[in-house]
This record gives sequence, C-alpha cells and structure tokens, in this order.
Amino acid sequence: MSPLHTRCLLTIVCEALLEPRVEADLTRLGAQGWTATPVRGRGDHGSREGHWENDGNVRLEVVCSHELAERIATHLHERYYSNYAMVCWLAEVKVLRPEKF
Amino acid sequence: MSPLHTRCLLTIVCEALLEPRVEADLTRLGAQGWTATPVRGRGDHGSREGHWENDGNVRLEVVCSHELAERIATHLHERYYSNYAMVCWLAEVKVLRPEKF
Amino acid sequence: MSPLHTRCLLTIVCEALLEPRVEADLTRLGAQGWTATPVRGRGDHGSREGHWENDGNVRLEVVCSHELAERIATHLHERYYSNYAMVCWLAEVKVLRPEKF
Amino acid sequence: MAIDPVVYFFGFGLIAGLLRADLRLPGPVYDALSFLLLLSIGLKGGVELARHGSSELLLQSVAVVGMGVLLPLLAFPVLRGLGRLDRSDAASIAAHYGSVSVGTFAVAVSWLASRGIAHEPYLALFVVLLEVPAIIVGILLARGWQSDLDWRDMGRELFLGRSVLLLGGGLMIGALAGGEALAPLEPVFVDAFKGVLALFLLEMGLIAAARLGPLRQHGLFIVVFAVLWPLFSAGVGILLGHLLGLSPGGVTILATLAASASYIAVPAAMRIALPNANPSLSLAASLGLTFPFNILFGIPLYAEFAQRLGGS
Amino acid sequence: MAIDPVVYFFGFGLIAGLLRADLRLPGPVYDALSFLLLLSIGLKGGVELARHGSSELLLQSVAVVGMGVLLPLLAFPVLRGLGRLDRSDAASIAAHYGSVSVGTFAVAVSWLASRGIAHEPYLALFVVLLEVPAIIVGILLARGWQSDLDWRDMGRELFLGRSVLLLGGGLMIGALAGGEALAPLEPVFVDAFKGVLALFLLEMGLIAAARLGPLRQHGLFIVVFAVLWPLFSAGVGILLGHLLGLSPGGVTILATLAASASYIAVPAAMRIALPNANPSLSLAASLGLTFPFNILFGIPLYAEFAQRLGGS
Amino acid sequence: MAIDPVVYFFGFGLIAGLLRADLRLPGPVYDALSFLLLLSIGLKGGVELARHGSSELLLQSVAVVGMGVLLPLLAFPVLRGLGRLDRSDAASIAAHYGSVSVGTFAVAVSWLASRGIAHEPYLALFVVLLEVPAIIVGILLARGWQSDLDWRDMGRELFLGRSVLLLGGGLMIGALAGGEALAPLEPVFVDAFKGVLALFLLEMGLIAAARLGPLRQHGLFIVVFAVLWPLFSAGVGILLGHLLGLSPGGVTILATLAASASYIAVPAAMRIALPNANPSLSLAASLGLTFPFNILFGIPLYAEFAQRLGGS
Ligand SMILES: Nc1ncnc2c1ncn2[C@@H]1O[C@H](COP(=O)(O)O)[C@@H](O)[C@H]1O
Ligand SMILES: Nc1ncnc2c1ncn2[C@@H]1O[C@H](COP(=O)(O)O)[C@@H](O)[C@H]1O
Ligand SMILES: Nc1ncnc2c1ncn2[C@@H]1O[C@H](COP(=O)(O)O)[C@@H](O)[C@H]1O
Ligand code: NA
Ligand code: NA
Ligand code: NA
Repeated sequence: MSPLHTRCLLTIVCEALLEPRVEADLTRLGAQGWTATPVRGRGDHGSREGHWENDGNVRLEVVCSHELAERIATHLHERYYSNYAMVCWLAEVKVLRPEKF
Repeated sequence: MSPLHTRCLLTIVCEALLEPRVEADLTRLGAQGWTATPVRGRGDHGSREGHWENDGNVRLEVVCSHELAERIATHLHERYYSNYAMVCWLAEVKVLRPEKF
Repeated sequence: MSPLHTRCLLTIVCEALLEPRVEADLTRLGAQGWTATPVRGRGDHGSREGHWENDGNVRLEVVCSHELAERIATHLHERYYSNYAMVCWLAEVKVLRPEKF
Repeated sequence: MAIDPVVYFFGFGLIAGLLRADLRLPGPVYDALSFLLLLSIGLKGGVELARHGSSELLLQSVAVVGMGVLLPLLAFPVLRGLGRLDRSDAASIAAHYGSVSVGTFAVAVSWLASRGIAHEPYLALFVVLLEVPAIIVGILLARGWQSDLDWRDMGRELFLGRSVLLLGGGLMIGALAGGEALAPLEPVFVDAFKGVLALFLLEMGLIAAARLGPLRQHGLFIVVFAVLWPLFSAGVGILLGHLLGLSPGGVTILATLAASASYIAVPAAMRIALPNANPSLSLAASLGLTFPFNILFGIPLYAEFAQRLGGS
Repeated sequence: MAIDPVVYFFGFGLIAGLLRADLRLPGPVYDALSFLLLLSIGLKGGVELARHGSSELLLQSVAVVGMGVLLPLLAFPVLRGLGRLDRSDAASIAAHYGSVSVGTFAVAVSWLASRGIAHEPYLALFVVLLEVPAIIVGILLARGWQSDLDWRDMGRELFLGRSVLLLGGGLMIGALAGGEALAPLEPVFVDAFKGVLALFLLEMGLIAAARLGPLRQHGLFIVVFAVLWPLFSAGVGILLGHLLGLSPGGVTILATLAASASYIAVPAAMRIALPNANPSLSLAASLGLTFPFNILFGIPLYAEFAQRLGGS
Repeated sequence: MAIDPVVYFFGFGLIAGLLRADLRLPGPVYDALSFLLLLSIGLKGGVELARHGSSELLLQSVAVVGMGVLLPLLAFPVLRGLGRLDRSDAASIAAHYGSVSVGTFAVAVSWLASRGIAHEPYLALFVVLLEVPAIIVGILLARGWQSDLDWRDMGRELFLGRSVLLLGGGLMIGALAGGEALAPLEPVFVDAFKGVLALFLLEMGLIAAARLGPLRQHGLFIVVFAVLWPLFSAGVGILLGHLLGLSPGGVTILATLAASASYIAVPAAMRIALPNANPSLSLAASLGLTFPFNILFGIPLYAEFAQRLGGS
C-alpha cells in the first residue's frame, strides 16, 4: 500500500458569476488544479436556486497545501466576502501523490 | 492570516423528492445555510440514476456547530432512515467566520 | 444522541468516460454504495469543461472503512493514473450506522 | 392496419434499454418533452372546451370523477385478497391504477387520429379530473381518516403538482385565448406534438426497460394484475363512456384512461404519503408492464370494443 | 381586441409562481429558449437590415444610442433625489432602465403582428445598440472616470456577452445569408418563434413571481418608480421615434425599448462592476414590476399614443 | 453560388470561440441536438432504404465497409513514417480518419439539397456502416490480435454506442413505418432538420475553436495531414462511388464520408482501447481542422470532381 500524505481540501461556494474571477485568483495564487460543480444554496444572501441566468452558485474544490489553502481563503475573504454570496471551509485530507497537490 | 475556527460539515444524500422536507427540517432545527447539489448514487435502495422524475438524489451540505450537526443527523435518522434512501456523514472543517456557522 | 463511528470518505474525480469502469471496480472491491456528481475541473490534463461528449469529469464519493478506501485508492492509482485524468483523496468522517459502511 | 410509428419509438427504446445501451436523453430534455406534451394536450383541450362546453359536460365530469374514486376501491380488495400485499402496497397500487397516464392518453389520441376516428375533442379535461381522486382514495385506504397526515401539505402536492397544473393551465389558456389567437403557436404546440411524443416514448421505452428487472422479484401475481386489471377497468370505462353517450372514439379514450396507470404524479405522492409502500413494485407494474401493454395491445382492443358497442 | 395569448402564458407562470408551484423548466431548457429567441430576433433583423439598410439608418442608430445614454442620466438624479438611494444602487437601477429587455421587445413585435400593424422590420438592430451604453453610463455614474475598474475586462464582458453576441451574430448571419437562403431554417427560427416566446414567458412569470417578495422590503418609492418611469421613458421613445420618421409600429417598438428594463445583461454586469449595489432591488423592480407592467399594459398604451401621433 | 447559411453558423461559433465568448449551449441541449440529428438522418435514410433497397445495395455496402477497413490501413504507415508518431497515436488517428463525421455528412446533404443536386437517398446507411470498421482496424494496428483487450466489452461499446444505435434505430423505424406513416412526425424530424443543424454547427464552431489551441503544440505534420489526407481519401471515395455507379450527388456524399474524420464515437472508443494515445492530438486534427476544412472547402470541391467525373 502506498503511503498517504496530508493535504488540505479547500471548498469554496460562491455566486456562479464569480467563477472565472475566482479561478483566475486560484491560478495566480498557485493552485495546480480544482474541481467545479454547479450547485444551489441558501445563506445570508437568501436563496440562490440557480433557476436562471445569474442566480446559481458554484462549488470549487481545491486540494493543496495547508499553507496555500489558508492563503487562498484569506484572499477570498478580503476581496469578495463583503459584497458577494460566498462561503468557504477547509478540511484535512490524505493523498497518494504529494508532489501533485 | 485570519484565525481558523473548527466547525462540522454535515453531508446528507437522499432522494431528491425529500429535498423540500429536509430543508424545512434544517431551517427548523437552526441551520443558517446549506448547499444543494443534484447527484446520482447507489446504495441499499438500489441504483438511483436520476434519469427521470423521482429517481435522483440530492446532496445537502451544512456547515454548522458539531452539536447542531449531530442533532440534525439524529433527527434525520429517526424520521427518514427506515423508509427512504438516505445517508449522512459528518466531518471536521475549519472556517474563517465562526459567527456565521 | 446516537453514538458516531469513524469511517473514511474517499473522493474520486476522473474523466466521465471512466465512470462505468470505476464503478465496476468499486463493486468488485466491496463498496456498498457511492454518490456520483457530474463536475468540471482543471488539472495536469488541462481543462475539462464538460461542454461536450467526452469532455467532462465525474466525482465519486464512497464512505467506507479506511482499509477499503486505501485499497480502492491504490487500485485506481495502479490501473488508471498513468493514462487518465484522475485524482482522489481520503478524509475521516463520522457516521451513525457503522454496519452500513 | 399498420402500427402507429410512435409505438416503434417506444419499442426501440425498450430494446435499447434491455441491451443496456446508453441512449438516455439528459434529464432536462426529458423534462422539457413532458412539459411540452402536458401543455399541448391542455391547450388543445381548452380550445375545444370553450367551443363545445355544455351542461352535459358537467354531468360527464362528475361521472368520470366517480369512476376515479370507484376503480381504486375495487382494486384494493383484489390486491389485498388475491395478491396478499400489505395494506400500504395494495393502497399505493390501487392509487396508481385508479389515476391515469398522460403518455398513454397521448398515444390513444394519436392512434385515433391516424385512423381518422373522431372523438370528443375536450377529453383532455378528463385527464385532469382523473389524476387526483384515486390518490386521495389510496391514502385513505392505507391510513384512514384519523391519520396524522398533513392534508394541507398533501393538497398542495396534489393540486399544484406539475401535471395537474400544466394540463389545467393549458386548458385555461386554451379556453381563454381560443383557437384562432393560438394559431401562431401551433408549430410548437400542435405540429410538433407527434414528434415530441415519439421522442418521449423512446425515453419511456428506456425507462420501462429498467423497470422490468425489479418485476422478477415480485412474483407472478403483480404481472398478471398489471395485464388483466387494465382489461377490467377498460371495461368499466367503455360502459361508462357508452352510458354517457360518447362517440366510439370518445369511449376508446375513456377506456384507455381507465386502463392506464399513473407513473409520474402518483408515485411522487405515494412516496410522501405512504412512505412504507414499495415504490419499485408499483412502478414495475405500471411502467414496466401496463404502459407497454396498453400502447401495444390495449388501445386497439378497447377501440374495437368501443366501436362494436357504438355500432350496435 | 383580445389579449395576445403569449401574455396568458406569462400570467399562468406568475400565478403558479405566487402559489409556489414547481413549474420550473430546468435551467438548460430556459437557456436554450432564450438562446433561440435572441438568435431568431437577430436573424430576422439581419435579413431586413440587408434589404432596407440605408444611410438614414445610420442617423437613426446614432440617435438611438444617444437615447441609451440620456435615459440613465435622467433616471439617476431621480433615484438619488426622490428615492434617496445610495450612489451605487441609483446608478445600477439607472443602467437597468436605460438598457433594454429582449423579452419585452419580442412581446411588442408579437403584439403588433397579431394586430397587423406594420413596423420597420430592422428594429432588432436597436435592441443591440441599446444594450450596452446605459451600462457604461451607470458604471461612470457610480465610480467616475478615475476608478480602478478594469475596463478591458469590462469591455469583454459587455460586448462579448451572450445577448449582444447572439443578437449581433444573428444580425450578421441574417444580413450575409439573406432571406431566401435562410428559408429552410424558418421552421426553427421563424415558425417556432411565438411558441418559444410563450414558453419563455411562462418561465419569466415564475421568475417574476419570485422577485415580488423582495419588493416589499424596498418600500413604496421603487414600486412607483418601476411603473411611472417606463411611462416617462416611453414618452421619450415616442418623441424620438416620431422625430426619426418611424412608422407608428416602429414608434411603438422604440417606446417599448425605452420603457423596458434589462434583467439579464445589466444585472450580470452590475454585479461585477458595482458589487455593492443591491441586485435584488434592481431585479425586483425591472423583473417583478416593469416587465409585467410593460407587457400587460404598457405596450397597448404606447401603441395607442404612437398611432395618435402618427395619425395627426 | 452563395454559401450554405448553416456554414455561417459554424463560422459564427468559431469566431465567438476564438474570442473566448461564452456562447455555449448547456450540455443537455447539445446532447439533444445531436440526438435529433442522428435520429432524423436515420429515419429519412430508413424510409428511402425500404423504398429503394435492392440486391445492388448489398454489394455497395460490402464495398463501403471495405473502404472503411482500407483507409486506416493506408493512413497508419503515413502517420508512423512521415509523422513519426508512436504506434498508439498513429493507430488512433488512423481510426479517426477511417471512420466518419455525421455532422459533415449532414452539411453535405444540406449543401446538395440547396443546389438541387440529387443523390441516392439511402446513403445514411453508409454512415452507419463506416462508423465501426475503422475503430477495429485501429485497435488491431495498435495492439495486435493477441492483446488482452476485452473484446466483448469493446463490442458493446462499439455497436451499442449512441451514434450507431440512433442511426441504426432510425433506419429501422423509417424502414418499418414508411414515409406516409411518418408524415405527422415531419415537423420535428424533417422540417426542423436544417435549423437544428445550424444550432449544432454553432456549437461545433465553439468546440472546434477550443481545439485549435492544442494544435499548435503538435507541430506542422499534423496540420498538413489534417488537410491533405481528406483530399486523398475523398479521391478514394470518388473513385469507389464512380465504380459503384452512384449519381454525382451520391459520389459527393461518399467522398465526403471518406474525407470526414470522427470526433464523437472514435475518441470515446480510443480512450478506452488505446488509453496511452493522446486524445487532444487526434481531436485537434479531426475537429479543429478537418471538420472546418471539409464543410468550408472540401464539400464543394468533392462535388466539383464528382460532377466532372459523372459528366464524362
Ligand atoms: N452554513 C452553510 N453550509 C453550507 N453552505 C452554505 C452555508 N451558508 C451558506 N452556504 C452556501 O454559500 C452560499 C452563499 O452564502 P451566503 O453568503 O451566506 O448567502 C449559499 O448560497 C450557500 O450555497
Ligand atoms: N457508502 C456510501 N458512500 C457514499 N454514498 C452512499 C453510500 N451508500 C449510499 N450512498 C448514497 O446514498 C443514497 C441512498 O443510500 P441507500 O439508502 O443505501 O440506498 C444512495 O443512492 C447513494 O447516493
Ligand atoms: N488540486 C486539485 N484539487 C481538486 N481537484 C483537482 C485537483 N487537480 C485535479 N483535480 C481534478 O481532477 C481532474 C483530473 O486531474 P488531472 O489528472 O490532474 O488532469 C481535473 O480535471 C480536476 O477536476
Ligand atoms: Na386508470
Ligand atoms: Na429602457
Ligand atoms: Na473518413
């Protein structure tokens, strides 16, 4: 069995409209990959049901180092939290290929 | 770097039909937000491929206090597990804004 | 409150085309259930935007024992990693029904 | 005479499904097809309703609702007694068969049209009227009056459900606007109807194929029921249609409605109201067997009887 | 004369939405409908543009763009002064009302067609021309020239946005190919137009219903504004149309464009450029009130005035 | 003569894609369009097959399958020798170019129709026949007979794949039902065809644009191959069509099929059977270059040759 390495899974949920911007941020800050899912949701900015054009959310998952995850989270906090529907959370995960994440 | 606070991520996967009911339960029990994704799946109730009307699943994610997460999970267990396709799991996550979750 | 039991959540993200094959592997290796979500993503194999036929990803989540999760991950590593766009990660989760997972 | 080509599409879907081929249209497209079918049927019915509505129709409507109450009441003891099913399953299946299938209705209309057999054009109204009563009867059969069911919630579910609302809304718009004003909408709601029905049936074939598997687990009784009960209820429909003075085409439609079993509105309602009923049992019967049976064999048979009766 | 039946579809959607019924078409289907509407409008406009294009049209275009700049400049002080809205909200709403709603345009065209009132057939060009200027004015009103906004990025957003591109691309293809070559495409882009519009309006009714809730939180001013401002800007449109020598049908269209408020392109642009403006406020007004107002009452009213003016 | 307007839609999509504009239709809508195209082509071919089928057709079919085997066998050494590609990539590209593109076929049919050039109407059959042989040849070229490939699994993949099944099912339904019975389905499957094709090509333009990027990484050889090889294989198709006694229209179609490269069925099959072949290389060639080349320049060219040969 291959050894497992600890990394961080950063999950971001935000207005779908922001996806290109947040992804540009991810690239700029050094994330090597991510996974995106269209989602719906409810929060302080009300119900975002994705029923039409600008009304859905997207969920971005990034597996990376703890350090990078916190850097990204802090950046998102500063840049977007005050004006946009957005949440994020971090979790510890194990991966097989430490060099990849 | 902002300090991180520990919270619980409760993930529920159940028949899509139940979504309005489970969401009403979440609100009633005190969850302040959640994220919903249409999913497919397989489990003890067979394959739920989402190919037509009532045949899909939904995945609800709630970031909240451990205490609330367990309360919700127990409630779901009692109310739905015996009759419906449903699973849930809890995980530890870190967030930036403790007051929000 | 019901007692919680520790299990492992294995998350696999791979080319949608592989879904039937990976699911057959899951069944063969002993997973009793999983949840599948169509997703998009970016990684070493470039951007996979799901815009047409073979160009999307799928995200498979399996809650199971640590031991099984590692067995599956190792199998995927050996069988698919060299030729296909695929990542996976493991996380610790708590569940209510230990016998189910 | 030749088979209606939409039936070939169903057969194609069924075969592809049995071969486990992935021919599935994406969910949203299936949704759009059924949305369009329901609305089209409603609109057409509404236009005709405004044109031909009469006090006679009121009587017919009451009688048809009566049939929707009666049929599940008759099916329940059969399912309990002969089928030895438990209370919830028997009530749930009774509700499925007491209610109607819009897809089957559409095939019957198309079948009559391709043979040039006329029918009262406002019969879409009966589809709406037959959707709900059997569901209520089914719930009462299983849970009785005193149950703790939230009837207000259930009522919303029933009367604001997708198919009731789309059929009903279509009827209303059709009646309000009238055929002439709706003419520019015909390319989408009338001309495309049969093509949309063909695509819908292709999908239904695939879905029905997936329902045949579970059938094997449920034993012979349910197979026999899924084929014989429609014959019986079609008989009830034929008699009632005859008594109400419908044309042979109209009698055929009413018989088809009686014989058809719901596979959309009722399963959803039962899942909520009778959660311990087994949904795969009732769907295997209604969708895996009764639906194909009706569109392949039932409709021509009912038409034959309706015409003999009409001719006498 | 009778109400255009597409309006019934909107009403049906609105009522279903207020009853909280789940009649929603899946997102991808909604997208496809709006895609088809935009492209169809563009194609038709392009064919006519190639046929009737003239130097006069250039003048008209400049004047129409001028109106697109003027209207938000007039709305802004009203929103700031009378409405006591903060800078961003006022600028955002001004941009919404200075830009246009393609859905409203389509209803106006359909309304005129069903009454046999002719209009300059190339007016789809004005829809494209009016989309963007108000957005730029809105951003400048809120952030001024010196702002750190990334205008290159914003420009991409504006000119490569879905509606500008589909309308513009349609215009171009229509003009290049010409009506005759496009004839085999008409079943999808022309004949189906009104049916597609009906389905689109049904959805818009559902969406508008969901926007009426937030309205209550925003007080009376915005309600009054959402109804009175369109009357004023329609007046501006009628005058301009008259000055430009448009036919009564053309004047009606221009008035409708002036009166309509964007609910697709502008909200998206404002969300990025003025993130602290409240999106639910502007959408509640434009989609919850102005859109229904225009298609139910506005268009007939504007047509009435346009014809009186034309007749004098 | 004027360009077929569907080609403008492709061009529009291509330009929008190169400008990185987000004009994408949602995945499910794209799926529905391609579903409809395949089924429509099959249905039409099936009707004609039943009408004109003959023993001669059997011979033609065998010859066409032979061409499907021959072409990848010829392409492989070129790709290995001149292109210096590794075994898997060469075999995969050979399979792509030996198989066919349904979109290209549809454009050729539309092109002929708009010019009033007749062709044997049952040629859709050849599309089905040409899909699979090249894939099998490609796999054998890369892995040989003794490989551990699960051929049963692969067979399912190939013969129960979406395009083979939809074309084949359409052919069957068309042949069984006949043109007259299918008439009520024509608004969806015939009249809408060209509009659906236009929307499909718009999407293909966007997708092709995204494939042009990777092309730059792969060097000149593949660019030259993607343009010159179709000319060669079109020549083979023209000769074969002439030998088989097809009409000039029919020869054009066969040449187009020979020249076209698959970008749907083959990439999926190769991904499974030859996982170490680079999918972006073969797609960049077939979708980014050969597809545009064929619909913009190839088809008129092949038609020209076909007609000269036919006239002599
Ligand atoms: N407690 C939560 N748990 C999970 N997701 C949440 C939670 N709160 C908000 N979200 C998601 O984040 C989006 C934006 O949140 P908000 O900014 O609070 O409106 C919501 O639409 C949800 O999709
Ligand atoms: N072990 C598992 N891991 C992840 N998801 C599961 C698992 N078991 C079940 N599920 C999901 O939960 C749904 C209901 O499960 P069940 O009640 O076991 O049929 C399934 O359709 C899957 O989507
Ligand atoms: N660091 C990452 N975090 C989350 N998802 C990833 C990451 N890297 C890759 N992925 C996902 O895995 C897929 C395949 O990755 P790759 O093999 O690196 O191209 C991508 O398309 C993404 O959806
Ligand atoms: Na019935
Ligand atoms: Na305006
Ligand atoms: Na070829």
